[in-house]
Amino acid sequence: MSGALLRIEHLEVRYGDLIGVSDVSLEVPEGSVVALLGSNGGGKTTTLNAIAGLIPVHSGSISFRDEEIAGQKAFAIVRKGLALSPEGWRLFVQQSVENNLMLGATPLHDKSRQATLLERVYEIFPRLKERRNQRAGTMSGGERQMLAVGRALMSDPKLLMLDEPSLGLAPAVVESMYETFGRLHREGLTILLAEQSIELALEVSDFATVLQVGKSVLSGTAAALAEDPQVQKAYLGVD
Amino acid sequence: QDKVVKIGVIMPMSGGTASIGAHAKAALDVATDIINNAHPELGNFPLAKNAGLAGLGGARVEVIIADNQGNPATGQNQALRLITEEKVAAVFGSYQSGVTLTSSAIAEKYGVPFLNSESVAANLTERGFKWFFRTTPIATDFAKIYVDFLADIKAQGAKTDSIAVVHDNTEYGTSVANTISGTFKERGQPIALDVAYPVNATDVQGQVLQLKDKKPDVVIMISYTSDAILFAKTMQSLDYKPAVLLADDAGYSDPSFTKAVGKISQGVFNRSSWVVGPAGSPSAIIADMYKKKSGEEMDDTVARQMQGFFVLADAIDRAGSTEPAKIQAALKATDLKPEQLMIGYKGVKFDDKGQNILASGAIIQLQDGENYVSVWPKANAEKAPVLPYKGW
Amino acid sequence: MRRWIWLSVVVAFAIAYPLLLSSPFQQRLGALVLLYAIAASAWNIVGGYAGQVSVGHVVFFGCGAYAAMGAYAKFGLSPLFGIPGGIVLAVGLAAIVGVPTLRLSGHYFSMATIAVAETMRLIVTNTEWLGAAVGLSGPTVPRNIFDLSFLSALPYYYLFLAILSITLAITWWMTNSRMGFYLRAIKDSERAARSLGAPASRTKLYAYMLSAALTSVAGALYAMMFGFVDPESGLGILISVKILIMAALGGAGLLFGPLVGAAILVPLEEISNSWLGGKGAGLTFVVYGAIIVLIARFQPGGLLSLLTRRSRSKVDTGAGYAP
Amino acid sequence: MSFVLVQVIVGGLLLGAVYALFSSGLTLVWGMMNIVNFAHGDFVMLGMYVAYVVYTLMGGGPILGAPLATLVLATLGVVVYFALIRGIMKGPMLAQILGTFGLALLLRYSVFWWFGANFLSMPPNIVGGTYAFAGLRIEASRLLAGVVALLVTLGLHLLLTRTSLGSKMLAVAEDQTAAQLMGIRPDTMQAIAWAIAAGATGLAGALIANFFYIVPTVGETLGIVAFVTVSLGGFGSVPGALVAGLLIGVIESLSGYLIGAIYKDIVVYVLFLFFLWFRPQGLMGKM
Amino acid sequence: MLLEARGITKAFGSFKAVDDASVTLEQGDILGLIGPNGAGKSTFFNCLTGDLKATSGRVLFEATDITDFTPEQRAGLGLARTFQVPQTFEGMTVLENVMIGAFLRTAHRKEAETRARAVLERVGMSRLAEAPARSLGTPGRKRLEIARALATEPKVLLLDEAMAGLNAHEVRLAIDLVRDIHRSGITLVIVEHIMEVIMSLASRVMVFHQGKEIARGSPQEVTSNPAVIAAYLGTRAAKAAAGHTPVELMGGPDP
Ligand SMILES: Nc1ncnc2c1ncn2[C@@H]1O[C@H](COP(=O)(O)OP(=O)(O)OP(=O)(O)O)[C@@H](O)[C@H]1O
Ligand SMILES: Nc1ncnc2c1ncn2[C@@H]1O[C@H](COP(=O)(O)OP(=O)(O)OP(=O)(O)O)[C@@H](O)[C@H]1O
Ligand SMILES: [Mg+2]
Ligand SMILES: [Mg+2]
Repeated sequence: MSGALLRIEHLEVRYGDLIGVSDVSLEVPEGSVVALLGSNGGGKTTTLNAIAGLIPVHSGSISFRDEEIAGQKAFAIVRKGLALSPEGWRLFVQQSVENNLMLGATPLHDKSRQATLLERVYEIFPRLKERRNQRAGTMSGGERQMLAVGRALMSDPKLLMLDEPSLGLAPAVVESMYETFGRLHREGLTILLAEQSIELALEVSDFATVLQVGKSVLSGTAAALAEDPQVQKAYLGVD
Repeated sequence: QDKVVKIGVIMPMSGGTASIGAHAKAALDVATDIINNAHPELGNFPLAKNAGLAGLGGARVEVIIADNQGNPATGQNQALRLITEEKVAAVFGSYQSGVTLTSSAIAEKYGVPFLNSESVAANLTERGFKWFFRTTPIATDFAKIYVDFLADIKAQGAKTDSIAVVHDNTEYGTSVANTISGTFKERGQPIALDVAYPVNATDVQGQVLQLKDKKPDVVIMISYTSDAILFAKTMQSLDYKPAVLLADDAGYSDPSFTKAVGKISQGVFNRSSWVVGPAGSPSAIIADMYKKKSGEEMDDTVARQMQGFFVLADAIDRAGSTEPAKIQAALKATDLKPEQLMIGYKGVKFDDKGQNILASGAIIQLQDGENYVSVWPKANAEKAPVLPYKGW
Repeated sequence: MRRWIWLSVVVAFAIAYPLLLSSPFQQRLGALVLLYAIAASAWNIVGGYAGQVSVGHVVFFGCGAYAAMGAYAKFGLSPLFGIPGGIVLAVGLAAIVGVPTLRLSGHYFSMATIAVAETMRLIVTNTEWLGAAVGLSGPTVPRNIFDLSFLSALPYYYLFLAILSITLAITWWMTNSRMGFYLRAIKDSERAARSLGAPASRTKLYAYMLSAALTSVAGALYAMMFGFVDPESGLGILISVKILIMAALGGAGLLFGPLVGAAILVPLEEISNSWLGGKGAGLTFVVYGAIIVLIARFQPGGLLSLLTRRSRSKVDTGAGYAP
Repeated sequence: MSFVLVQVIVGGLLLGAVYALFSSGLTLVWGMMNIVNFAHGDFVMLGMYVAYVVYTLMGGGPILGAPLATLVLATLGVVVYFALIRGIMKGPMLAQILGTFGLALLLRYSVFWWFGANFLSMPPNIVGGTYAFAGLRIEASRLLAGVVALLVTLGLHLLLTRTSLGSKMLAVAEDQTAAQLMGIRPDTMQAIAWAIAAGATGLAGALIANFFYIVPTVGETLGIVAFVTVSLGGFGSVPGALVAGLLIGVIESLSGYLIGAIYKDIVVYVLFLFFLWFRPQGLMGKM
Repeated sequence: MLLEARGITKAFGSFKAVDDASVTLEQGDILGLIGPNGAGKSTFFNCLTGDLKATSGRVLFEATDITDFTPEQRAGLGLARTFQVPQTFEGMTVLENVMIGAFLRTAHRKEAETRARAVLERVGMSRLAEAPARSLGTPGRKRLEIARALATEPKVLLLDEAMAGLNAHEVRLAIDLVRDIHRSGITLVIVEHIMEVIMSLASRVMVFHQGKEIARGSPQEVTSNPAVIAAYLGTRAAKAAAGHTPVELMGGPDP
């Protein structure tokens, strides 16, 4: 395993007086796919949002390439090479599909790559190309999901964080999307994934961490976790 | 010698007409200076000779100014404060007729004399008030002046057959316009064109074009400063000059108007009760003092206010007391002669309703750059009226 | 429990105020605070709870003011008898104006209300029968007690206090009823509210009409107290803004927000005017404006939100509803 | 068509262009960035005073005054954003009304305090007098304002629709958090928007000063016109504001001439309400 | 016939999102609606509930033509729905959100609260009753949508991807919940991309593609239809639906 690209230690995040996550530790090795598992309200979204700087970190540390990023502003973190496809998409609903994608390319240093990246997104989601001039707010649920993932890809990140990327997508689209992720992964992209379909998540990842009530309770290789009776019982419904 | 007579003054010190308040403040500073200190140079001018009010053992007059913000409610609140907190002997104000209406109602309820020197709404003296006095001429007086003035210049050969009245839709604009129209109609010369426009207009091109279209001989302008400036500029840009341009005081008397557009309004006639006498006369000396204080030329509005204040102070002096009833009685007994005034009224004498029956006015004309000269009535005219309207 | 203690302190103070500060000017100040609190609370029903920021509420204020003065000036009646007429006028106007404008969203609604108010002001300014620009005055000398023309502000004070209490009671009742729930829901998502059976247009319209009725009462009382109304003081857009500012300053959508706002702004305005106005340098408004700016800057949710935020009950959302 | 009528319409168009000019800043911050600005009229007023001061101190016409007014106001815009608007944005929309209303009073009466309440005016014909051709008369100063209005609107429109800066500004207006996820710094965008909007407003003030009067309360008169223009055109539409401005100018001019000036505002408001009935999103606004 | 839609077309400009779609729903049905993203399912839903005005076509409910009814009128008749993009009342608590639904059948606050609590109990959200709705994640919001809709005591419930974002175990619990709802006499239409849900709940399935119906039948029939597999399912899901084990996607975990 090469050095960890992202390392989180004892992360605690609060929403006002409410606790979002209380103690999360995890590591994302460079070039790996890591799955973040847990039931609803487990703290997956909170963890991803905290990494991206959308919610302030209460305590604990988040280091990206050995640099502490906890407490930095979201826009600064994104510029370092992290991209998030957030829960609820957060699209710019008044703007066109293509504008949304181009906005995703804002952190790029090398603007000449915009066109290439745009083509790549259009290749993964042909539907977006078809609808490039439609207003994002009028897209269907699944189309919005494609747009959110596509937008995150536009910054050509080092670490791609995906919050439930297959939510609302037709099975065939999920299939092709994961195939693409596989390709990008092989090309060296690191992915941190929160996915509701644990079967799918474990299948595509190298490592996984399970969150329960805001705490990371289990980590290990995906293969090992898939066999873990606790995981099987709680999340796969296997008795 | 420590005795002080407080007089409450309610003026618009902020809002769109705040310049009126600022001018009034300077004028009242001059007036209190004249009253409180010996000014032998003013000769027999009432209250000037010795320091303080003789009738009250040389008591000094103190002015307490309150801002009505151009708002009837604020005016009333301030009247109440002046009367109950500041314990003023009398109230003086309040420029806008609406504010005068509400603030004088409080004075009436408390039984404190209220002197008004510039609001022209007719109904102010129709309310059966016992504590309300007004020194200024009102719309019926203006109308008479215009009728006579136009008749005179017609006799001198000017064409005055068709008359247009241009006025804003404020209480001042509409009521004065209505009275003028009524009076001319009575005299058998109905107004040919009535052009009403909303106050503080952003544009008056349409109105000027209407005039240009209908070509009246005489145009009577009833406007506040902002619109007066716009009218002057628009008339120039559309190259419109009526033969006789006659303004009803207000905006056209504002020194801001003459400074801003005096050069392109040469020959405009204006109604005014304020006429500066020859050098050394009280009015000339007072005008000088005022100019030193404020940096502005004295105009009709501020002169009427200052005169009104002198009338009030004179009544208190004669009452020999700050007791409201005594001041009221003294006001009722007022009978000032023209030579006791700084302004061109025929005198000051109140009727039962509190209106000065001797109020009157004259016509002045913008002849030499930015200064008006009196041109009518002949008796005290400095120069002869110049016709037609020259403009720029 | 804390709430009730606070409430009783406020009520006790409100009742005792004219006895504690008994100069005529202070009493009048108290009465004015209550009067503006009535208007701002009425506005709060639609502006705060329903989230429809009306900047033209002065039309309803004007309905009341003109009805009261009109009753006297046109029919020789006591202005008091104008109140029902004013309410009818305001509610009718609200119905006519509300149907088309309440479907507008956000800024468009605000602008439409401004347009309606300005149109009314201009129409009245040009209507001879309504006194045009000169306005209408009330009885100069009270004929009997029903003319509601008093020397002292004390009767006004307690009258306004009673009406404010009624207004707040109605508001409180409304917020706790189905209508209040529906309004809050519509404010968050009209689409979802309708899918759940909330008749959005009708609910908003009722709130608008209720608010209009109460605002017109405030307008009538205002005109009676000052004995005068003209287009500027009865229908000028600045009054709308003032009402709105008070509610926003105290806390819109909170029961006592408008009262707090009025209790701060009215004295601030009158006292700063009394102290600084006579100097004529515009200092009154420099101070007044600066204070508003500071409050907006540091307490954008309104002053009352300071208190409520702290008392919001803490909830533990734990780990969600999953097993 | 009578000759006078042509003059009325031409005058209306020029007036409308001026309306569009001083509304353009408002379209940007209110229409696009979604920040209510009750102090807009007072920004115009400040622009007028800057131009006046420049004129009295250094002489010269709008060649000197207009750029300086633009610069001064743009700076003020940035200051206002950081000192006030940024804090206010945390609260509800009402806080914006509250804050900018307070700001309006503060600005208006600070100027009042400094310059007094007197009406000021630039010397007549400081810009090239009046052109007369074929019986039509057009003031050079108004023509200049009209031309600049067209340029400013066009520039703003291109900025917002064609540049990535515009797209970023809109993104920030829509969702600050999401914009941050794109690596966009919201403060920078907002500050730029305020600088542009206030600058355009200052420019407008400087140009209007050439044919209007100058007084601390002039912003009240102009502010409300800008409000109507922006909403008639549709919040968020720059071309909409231009068209609406021209439309209002012509309507005012025509109705002022044909039915009487006191009714012209009523005509504009009623037409506005009527429009909203059929197009609740304004003339050119998006749904 | 409980609900019937005849020839519904919805066009946005020249683009027809729904193109001449018809459906009939009998009392006791669970109709599954599937199709690719952007096929027009939600748009069709919106035409049924009155959220959108159909360009043409008619909607009948219990033999009454409700085409011109407002959404709130339709809700009153017993037509309830959830939104695919959750439309939570952010400023309210979870309980208050549900009370809005309950208020349809009672005007009394206390009564509405009692009913809302009962519904929350039923969907397993009682513990969250007092939580601010804004603290819920997407799945929580979706469940809240179901609770709100149930509180209106509907006859027909339209669920638009109400189970998106649930993990496998939660999906199973949700399926039980829907069964329970169905047993209580409510007719359902469900849109879902999770095939497991469709396979285990739907009595009939309709497949949309580009605004048109391309297939209908039992879940088994539909999922083995080649056209459906090509347009929507893809090979993997088709195999899964047919009872096959999942195939490897990304080359499997690193050794
Ligand atoms: N905006 C918020 N305000 C208050 N609490 C919140 C907020 N967002 C999340 N929470 C709480 O934080 C905890 C973790 O939620 P989070 O959304 O991170 O979980 P998750 O694992 O992503 O769940 P899901 O599968 O529902 O997306 C939950 O208890 C939730 O109620
Ligand atoms: N207002 C609109 N203008 C233009 N196109 C629209 C509009 N609303 C929806 N569409 C398009 O209509 C199509 C149908 O959308 P709909 O939401 O019904 O799809 P769906 O079948 O529900 O898809 P999903 O499974 O992704 O939710 C989509 O392609 C969408 O982009
Ligand atoms: Mg989540
Ligand atoms: Mg859908």
